Amino acid sequence: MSIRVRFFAGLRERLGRAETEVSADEGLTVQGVWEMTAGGEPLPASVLTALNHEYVDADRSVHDGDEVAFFPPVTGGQR
Amino acid sequence: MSIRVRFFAGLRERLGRAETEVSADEGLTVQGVWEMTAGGEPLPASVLTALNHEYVDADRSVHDGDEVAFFPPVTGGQR
Amino acid sequence: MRVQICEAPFDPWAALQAYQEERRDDLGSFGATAVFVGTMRDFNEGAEVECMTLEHYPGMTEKEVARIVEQANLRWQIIDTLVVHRIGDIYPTDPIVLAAVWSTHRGDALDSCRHIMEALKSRAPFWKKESRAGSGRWVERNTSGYKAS
Amino acid sequence: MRVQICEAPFDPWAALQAYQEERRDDLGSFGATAVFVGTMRDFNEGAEVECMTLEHYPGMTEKEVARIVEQANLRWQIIDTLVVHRIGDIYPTDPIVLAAVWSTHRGDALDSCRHIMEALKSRAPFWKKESRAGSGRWVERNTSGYKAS
Repeated sequence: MSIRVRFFAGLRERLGRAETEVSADEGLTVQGVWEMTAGGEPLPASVLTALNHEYVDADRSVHDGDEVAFFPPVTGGQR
Repeated sequence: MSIRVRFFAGLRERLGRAETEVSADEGLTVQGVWEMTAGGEPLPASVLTALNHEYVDADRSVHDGDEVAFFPPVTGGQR
Repeated sequence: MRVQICEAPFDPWAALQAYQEERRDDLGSFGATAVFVGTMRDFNEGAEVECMTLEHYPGMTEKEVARIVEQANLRWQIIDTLVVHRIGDIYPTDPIVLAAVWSTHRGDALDSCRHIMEALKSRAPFWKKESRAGSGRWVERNTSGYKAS
Repeated sequence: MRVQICEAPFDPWAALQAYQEERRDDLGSFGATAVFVGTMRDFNEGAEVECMTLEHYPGMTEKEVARIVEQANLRWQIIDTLVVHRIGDIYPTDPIVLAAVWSTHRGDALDSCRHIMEALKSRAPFWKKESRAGSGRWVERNTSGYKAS
């Protein structure tokens, strides 16, 4: 199966990539996607995870055609 | 001394007057002004009293040149 | 601070735009604006209100609204405030009251705007007479237009 | 309900005026409008911020803001809602976010507007990078512009 992976903001700059694709067998989790794409760094507790444009926990399974996103804490709304 | 007296809204319509003047000796209270101008009716508990554009209790003394106002509960702000 | 009692219909968004433009230099580094607009509804306890008339006490009303705003200034950090209140004959969909607070902080703007609205309702000398089917009655509790809660 | 993510500067008062005019028939008998506008301040922890850049997640951001508004609709009696959020390069005094709620009741309008602002801050995918003296840094907590409390 094929998964689209996206990174945003400071995380995107730190990893040096905005987006990538991974191919894997069924059974992969969001956490597993991170491990395949983030260059060996463990998933930081502060990083938020989304699956198909919705917040999910990192233990959620992914499926063919899914879009997974990793990003830092949000700072929207105001300030 | 001379006191200007004003009535508003439903109270003005019920008493049939918007405004009057009373002449009296010093020592008169807002309550006393009501008794001199409202045709014998006791001051209703719901009526609000103001002296020189500020809310006061009815036992406040009035002085020459003062403006006393009587009016129903307010319904401003919204709706 | 501006307190405006107005006899003609007003557009709250145009009033805000004009006021903010006019005060651009004084508003300084505000970060938060909280606004409340009360508009005349046309349903009141089931019967259709065709028109209402708001009476005020010229002289006292302006002072009492200013006192309300000044007290809010003591309690919250406020940069500027605009209050506009209609009087006279008001028809359904007419704006009745606008309260706007400019502040550095979101919480101060929201809390003080709400407080000013509560205080206007309970303390500002305005009286409402509703007309329906040709007859008028004075409203002595806050029941209509938009509901208080 | 409208959720608008916009790259160009916007005038919140003009946006409100236009939206209310456009929705005139749908807004029905609203009596209360509560509005919050967040504006970019130019002071952040003492250092002057010259510009900030707001990044979003196209697709998810719009959906998440819509979810926030839909959840507010379940909890409060709301007639309509407008949320406008800037992205891109933002300069001091630029409006950043507008949240407006039209309701029958004053309490519903004020409470839901505040809730939407809180939820935008904690859940909507926006990220802020501040520039000062030519260097940029990502802000990972809500600290600047206007303060959260």
